Amino acid sequence: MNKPIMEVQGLKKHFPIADTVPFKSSKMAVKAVDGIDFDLYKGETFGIVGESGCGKSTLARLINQLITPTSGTVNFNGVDLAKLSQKEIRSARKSIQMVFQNPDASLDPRKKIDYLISEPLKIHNIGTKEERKQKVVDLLSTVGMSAYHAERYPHEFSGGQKQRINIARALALNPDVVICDEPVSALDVSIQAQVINLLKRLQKEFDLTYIFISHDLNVVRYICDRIAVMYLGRIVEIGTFDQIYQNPKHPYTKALLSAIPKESPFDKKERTVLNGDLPSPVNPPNGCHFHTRCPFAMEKCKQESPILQSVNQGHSVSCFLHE
Amino acid sequence: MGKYIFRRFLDLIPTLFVVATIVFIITRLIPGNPAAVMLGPTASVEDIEKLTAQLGLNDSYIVQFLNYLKGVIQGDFGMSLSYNQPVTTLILERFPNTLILAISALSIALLIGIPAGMIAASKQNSFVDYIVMLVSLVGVSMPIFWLGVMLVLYFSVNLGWLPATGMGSLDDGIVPFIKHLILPSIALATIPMATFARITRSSMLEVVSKEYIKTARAKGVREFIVITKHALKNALTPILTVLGMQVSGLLGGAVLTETIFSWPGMGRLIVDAIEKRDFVVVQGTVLFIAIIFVLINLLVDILYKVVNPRVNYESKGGEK
Amino acid sequence: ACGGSEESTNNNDDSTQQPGEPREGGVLKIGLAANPQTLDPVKYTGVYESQVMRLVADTLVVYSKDLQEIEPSLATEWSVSDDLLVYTFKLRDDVYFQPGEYQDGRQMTAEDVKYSLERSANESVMNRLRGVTKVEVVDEFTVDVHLESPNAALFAVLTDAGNIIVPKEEVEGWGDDFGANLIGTGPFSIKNWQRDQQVDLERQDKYWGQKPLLDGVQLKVIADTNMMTNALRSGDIDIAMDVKGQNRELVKQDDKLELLTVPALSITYLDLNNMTGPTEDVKVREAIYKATNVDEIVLGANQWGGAERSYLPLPPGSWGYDKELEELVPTFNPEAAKALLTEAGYPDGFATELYVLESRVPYATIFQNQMKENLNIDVEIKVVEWGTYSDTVSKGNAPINIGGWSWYPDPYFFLYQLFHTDQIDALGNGKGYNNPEVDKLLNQALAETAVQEERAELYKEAMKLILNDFSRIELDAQESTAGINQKVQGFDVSPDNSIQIVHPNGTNVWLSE
Amino acid sequence: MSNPLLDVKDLVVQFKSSAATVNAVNGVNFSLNKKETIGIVGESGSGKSVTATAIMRLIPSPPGKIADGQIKFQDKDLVALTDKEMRQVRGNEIAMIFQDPMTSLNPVFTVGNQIVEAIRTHKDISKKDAKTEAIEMLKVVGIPEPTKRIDMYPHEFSGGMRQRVMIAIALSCNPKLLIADEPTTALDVTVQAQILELMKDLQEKNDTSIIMITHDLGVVWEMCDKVIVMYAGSTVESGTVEQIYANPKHPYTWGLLESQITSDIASEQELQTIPGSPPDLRRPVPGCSFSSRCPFAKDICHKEKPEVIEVEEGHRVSCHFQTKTNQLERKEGVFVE
Amino acid sequence: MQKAELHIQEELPKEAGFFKKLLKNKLAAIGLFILTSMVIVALFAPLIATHEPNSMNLVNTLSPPGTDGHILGTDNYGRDLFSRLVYGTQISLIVGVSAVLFGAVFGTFLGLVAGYFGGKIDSIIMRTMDGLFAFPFILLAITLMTVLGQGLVNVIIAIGIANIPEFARIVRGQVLSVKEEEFIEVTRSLGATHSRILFAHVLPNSFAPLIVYGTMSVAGAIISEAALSFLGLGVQPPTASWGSILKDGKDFLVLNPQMATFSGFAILITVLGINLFGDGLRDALDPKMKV
Ligand SMILES: Nc1ncnc2c1ncn2[C@@H]1O[C@H](COP(=O)(O)OP(=O)(O)OP(=O)(O)O)[C@@H](O)[C@H]1O
Ligand SMILES: Nc1ncnc2c1ncn2[C@@H]1O[C@H](COP(=O)(O)OP(=O)(O)OP(=O)(O)O)[C@@H](O)[C@H]1O
Ligand SMILES: [Mg+2]
Ligand SMILES: [Mg+2]
Repeated sequence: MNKPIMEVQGLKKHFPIADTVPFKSSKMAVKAVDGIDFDLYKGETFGIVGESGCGKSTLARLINQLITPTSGTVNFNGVDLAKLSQKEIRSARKSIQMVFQNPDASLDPRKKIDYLISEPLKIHNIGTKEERKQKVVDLLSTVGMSAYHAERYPHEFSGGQKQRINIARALALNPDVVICDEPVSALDVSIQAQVINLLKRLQKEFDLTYIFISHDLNVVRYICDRIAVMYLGRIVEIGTFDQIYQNPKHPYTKALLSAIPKESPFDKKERTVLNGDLPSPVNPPNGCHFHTRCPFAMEKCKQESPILQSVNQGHSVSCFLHE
Repeated sequence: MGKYIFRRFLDLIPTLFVVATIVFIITRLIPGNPAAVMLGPTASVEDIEKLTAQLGLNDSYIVQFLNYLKGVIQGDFGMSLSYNQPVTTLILERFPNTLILAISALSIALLIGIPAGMIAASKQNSFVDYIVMLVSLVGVSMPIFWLGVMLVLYFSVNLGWLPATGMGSLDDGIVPFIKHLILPSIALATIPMATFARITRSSMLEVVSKEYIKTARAKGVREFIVITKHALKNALTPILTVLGMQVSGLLGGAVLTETIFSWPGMGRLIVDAIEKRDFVVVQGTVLFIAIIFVLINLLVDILYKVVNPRVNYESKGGEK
Repeated sequence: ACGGSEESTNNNDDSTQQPGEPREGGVLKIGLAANPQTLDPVKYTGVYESQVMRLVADTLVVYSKDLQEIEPSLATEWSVSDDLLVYTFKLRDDVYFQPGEYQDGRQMTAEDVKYSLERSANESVMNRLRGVTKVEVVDEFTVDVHLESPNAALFAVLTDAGNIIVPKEEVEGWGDDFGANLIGTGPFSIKNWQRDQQVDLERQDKYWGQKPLLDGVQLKVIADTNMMTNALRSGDIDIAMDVKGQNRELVKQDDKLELLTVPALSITYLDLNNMTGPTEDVKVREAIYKATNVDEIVLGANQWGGAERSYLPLPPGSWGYDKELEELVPTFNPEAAKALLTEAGYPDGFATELYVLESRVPYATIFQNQMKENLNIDVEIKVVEWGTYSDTVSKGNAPINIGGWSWYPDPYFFLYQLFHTDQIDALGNGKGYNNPEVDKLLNQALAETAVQEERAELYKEAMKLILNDFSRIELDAQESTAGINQKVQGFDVSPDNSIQIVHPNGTNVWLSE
Repeated sequence: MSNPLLDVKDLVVQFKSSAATVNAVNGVNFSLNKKETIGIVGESGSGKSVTATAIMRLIPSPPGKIADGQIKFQDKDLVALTDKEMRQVRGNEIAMIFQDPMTSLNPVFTVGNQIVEAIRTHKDISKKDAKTEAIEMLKVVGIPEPTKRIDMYPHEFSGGMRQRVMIAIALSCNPKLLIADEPTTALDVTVQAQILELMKDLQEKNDTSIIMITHDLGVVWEMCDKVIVMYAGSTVESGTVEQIYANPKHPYTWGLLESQITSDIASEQELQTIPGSPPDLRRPVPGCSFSSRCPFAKDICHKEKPEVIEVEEGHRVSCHFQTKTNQLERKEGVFVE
Repeated sequence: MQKAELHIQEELPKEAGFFKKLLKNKLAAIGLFILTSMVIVALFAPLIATHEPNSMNLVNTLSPPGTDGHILGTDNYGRDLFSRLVYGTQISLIVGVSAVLFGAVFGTFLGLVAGYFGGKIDSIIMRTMDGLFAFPFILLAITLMTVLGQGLVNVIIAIGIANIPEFARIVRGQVLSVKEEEFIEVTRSLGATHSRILFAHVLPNSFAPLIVYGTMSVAGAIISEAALSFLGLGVQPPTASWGSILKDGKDFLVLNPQMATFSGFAILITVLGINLFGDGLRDALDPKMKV
């Protein structure tokens, strides 16, 4: 875990808004991702957690070059992905696969499952027809589905089944990096366990690297080596899972952890809910984005933006409390 | 969007240049000397030669073309060879007539076609659906000259309710004016109506199985609203396309209908001009129509965006 | 020989004039088959335009009803100098122009005649006053028309709508727009012209002739011939000109309507290319003529009547027509034809093309069928529109074409343009007929005498030669027809297709209701 | 106890295709009282969403149809209602949050428009008031800057935000019964907590009953009074949350509970799963549908359908191992008699 | 990854394939039946026709159906109407279907590319289409006639070209919404080339209006063929086509309607067949439609 397989630097994505109404345009933008840096090391699972709408999915798309960043770079194996030609980027995508958050919308409604799962193989010219067919069956079974499902269309599946199809498709190419955007949220716990076991096994076998976006903090804790906590388009804390779970530094991380749901009906713990108005990415608050809801906010927090600073080996936080 | 619209206006310039060039070439390419054609069968050799010279058709093509372009840039489409009038005047005389007929026919087509398509879709494979289908197909299979004559035979000759031909004038009052409008509008409306009905039906069928329709129903929204609002707006894209095409088609002039009903519109102007080899009018009208088409399609493109906010004209597929 | 024969006589005098006094008032609605584009006499080209122009303005002289004689109109009397170069016309002194933008209805004088005729001679696109060098004003109501060389057809030309008398002020005042604002001396003036739609004419109170009975005339443009009849049947119009085909039957069957017919000055023919291709050989042409069953073609193309077989390149209504010449026309004889063709070196026939306008396709189709059957000639029909047709034919590129011709009763207007070598590059003689003797006769008939009988003799000689060369096949002579509503009184259909409503020849149409 | 608010009996939903019939729901039974929350958990693809959709009578037909069973809601059998009567029920009395927030929102209307419509369908108020209310709703579900967001389109929202819009739509009707199909999967835990809080408040205020379909057992423990466990189209076990958690009776339930990732599982440890895959729903299984994956399965399990047994008050299970007299118990992952 | 079982334990009837689905659709089957019959009529015209289609009988013109063994009567040259309609099937089917296919293939391609790539490419293609659409059909036809000459292929080209802009528009409109769907983005993330995305995903999802419009256009194409013949471009007399019979018949519409009626009916039936088939095709392509 020395040389990063991927380096993300200063990544920003601002979506201009109010373009939806003709003749009306404004300079406003949704600052979905607003300056993100991190390194990704080979063979690790890098977790991203954070408030819904804080830019996780956008970040995932940026990494894969599906959307052009407003600024910033993504280096993959030392190459700036943005500088690659169309052709090169296509083959780079073979190594970076993605499971999208939206299992339903991610499947072409007019194609059968076997087509969809074997499509990446066809795209990259892998295997014969027969081999691909076998591969589809294998992949289906690894995600807990059966061969007969291959003959059906997406709308005939439940949400969880679609999610598994998406996972199967992303794994088809034996990629180096898999970006998983909420890959297991639609799955029941036993399938979830099955898929997570699989991901872990594949990781061991092929030295895969995962970027794992999830809201389920237990899952993240279980599967991730390092975790980044995002808030309003920025990373507020980053560290190993132990560091984050045992010793959270940022007030937002703390709030998040304290909101993990009960583990049994007999659990008496009360979840803490964050107070204060939710800020918007269109108009993020000055200074530290979190100060409006932070119980420890100081005057300084309203004026200046803290930067991500190392507090420990591999553990960085962007908060004035920890300068 | 504002920038996009501006750019589309700029597109007009190369479009028109290319169209102007092509019409010019084509008109010189096809057989028929305007002078000979205009003077008719009994013209003598000398007459033809004289007129040819008078019309400036002895100049080299390059000179003719440059003169023509110069005129167009100055907004002057030239002087008709056969009418002895500026082309602009001719167009401005006829275009309003075409517009009236087009609007009236399109209204009929839309008001009947779209609801029919919607009903057919919501009752897929029912009797109503089949009837709509059959009627639409009869509509497109019926040539206008046939339908037009039949309408006149029945409503004018037999029943005497409506005038057989002509446009009538608003000076004679609104009622006779509308009476003149009815038959040509119906004849002209059949094909668009049938197309609207079929396209609407198919497009609606694509939409009604979508999840968000389920959501709308789950909200308890009345089925009528579900269909007319939620489903229709999503189904509107191809309907808009067809609408744009039909408007373009009709504004370019409906030759057959105009001929049958003696409607003084663009279509007859153009066809007369082509037959008479009145190149100046042909060039002028084609350019004029090209401008209209570009504008209509701009409007359609704006409407696409209004109807479906996700539409993006600048990005490639799958890029955001 | 055809179904319409029982109707083909001009019988309107007995049937339309119902008992009753002519009644004043009303607007007569007439269908016009095409849209007039300009009414400027030096610019007009179409018969539809002349139909309107004649109602608005007058010429010096007019044809009689049967087109056999020249009658006075604006000119009351005339004389010809002995050298045939100067024609002197005496004008009426009671003629006033319609009031217009640039004059208020002043009297017409010799100056106007001079202006109008010289304008025509110099500017007319169709050169409708060819050979006129100048017009001299002798006194206020007398003019001399000077010719370059003798031209026996001058009177015919003077009846042309291109030679109507118009006031200078209006012509110059309107400039290019005069064509849209014609002012003349006629019984009606233009009240309103909606382009492509209709022309409204109103009665001219100061008209010099008999007072028009109608308040006005409305000419409605109806381009589709079937719709023209429908409009007549539905009462949209009172007179439909040029009723053809099945529509004749429809008009006849309708109690409220009546079909008027008169043999017209209009013939249909099939040109064989005299210059190139197999038909260059006169034997081949004769063979084709003999193998053509003209009667069958005429019948098939005019199922509802409206035409008679023709034999000569002149309409029977022309004074140059001579029945005796019909003998010279070959009779249908396929065997003889076949033999001739073999003799000419085409025992197995050949392939050729026939150019034809859409309206004459039936002639072509039947001809094609006969050629295949009788001579094994493969005729490929090319239906083309007018521009392509005129271009192909006048350039001599059509091996065969079917055309039609209608003009003044003077044989000059048929024979000269159809057969003179001069006209080889024009549509009329696109077939390339070339016979110096014929040329000579045609020239003589024009320039050497103005006496009708002498001229007729010369034309007869020319036609003999022409028939001998089998340069083309005569098909039929058309009728001029009109469908009218029975309330229209006093209307005659004219052989030249002009619309006569109030006319120096005595016509004054009125409406009975 | 008075009549239950909702009583689902032997519900069967089928999807027909050219080749076969899918029995997506094949005998679902449960009942729900006023102000009660019931959780539906179970295998992905076991028919939870279909059951919910069936209650709304929104199964796409063709190919689907409610083939059998009863859905009693306030003494009406929803299965028997006419379309028009059913419309009165939808939104008004029963509201549903659909599982897939992306495809469930109409892409061509602003989210505001869609919420306003829901409000105005059931409340006779002006557009303006409805909009104010809609903004309020958005605020309540935690969408920042609702006045701006209300005029935006679904595709401009993140997954979690769309889900919250769906929730706002459902809640805006103040229904008697709220069916929430995976309402919080796309939400981070703090927002999730907030939304669940919101649902509880609503329940307090309007005596709403809730059907909560979720994979997040934590949510079940927190929200629900009762739970039903579904497998391959039928309910295999039902009871109060305490009963199901502390004393699950069906082997599938055991598997489910054991697969849960809890805070005490170390990363190195492999997760427990239920091996095998669920039966093909196009093929009726003669015996217990879980038998092919059940570690305890005996002969009879493959041959006969187990009956539903009430093992204790309100705790029902359908398993051959569970009879009134002879019951299996889960203890440390093994079973004892 | 462990190998999974390929075979399914016991064979369930296989999901109906595309063609089976198509045939199971009753209406589509009727459509296919009509079309097949038409093709058979066209192929075996000499066997089916009762008379030589071009043989004239000028004394027995426009006779009503049933006269003298003329099933549908005779035309204005006394030719057997039934036989002419039978022979006309060849031309009309070929022209109707090929011209629409010609327009559809080119139009679809241009529309796909324009809508999908957007920006400049869209502008260039669509403005060209606007320009092309602005040319009057007659002018286009005369030009083609001049440049290419007569002949059936040129008729098809002329009508086809005139159809291109419409298809391009329809497809582009559809593509504009389809390309924003998430699965397109997903396919891109797999490394798919644009052409793959276009043809494998965008096109199938844009098909429905194309089919509807295409099947409807066939009627127009059949009728247009006749309109071209008088510009010298279409098939020339005496060759029979439905369009030309219909057009000739219009002059005898009132007293002898058989020519216009029967030829119009033939067109209607064909168009009905094609549309039924098209609807079936659409349904078969739509996985949500179960038969
Ligand atoms: N339109 C359809 N045609 C055929 N089968 C269908 C259809 N819709 C759903 N099914 C099947 O019905 C079964 C139940 O689906 P349902 O959506 O209810 O599952 P679920 O329990 O909600 O799963 P998840 O938790 O994954 O959402 C699935 O096996 C699915 O394949
Ligand atoms: N195409 C777009 N146009 C405008 N705004 C957008 C667009 N896509 C995303 N956004 C905005 O960007 C922000 C981040 O969205 P993103 O989908 O990345 O969030 P997320 O972290 O994945 O949230 P969730 O956990 O809810 O999925 C949101 O405020 C969203 O509204
Ligand atoms: Mg997301
Ligand atoms: Mg579900």
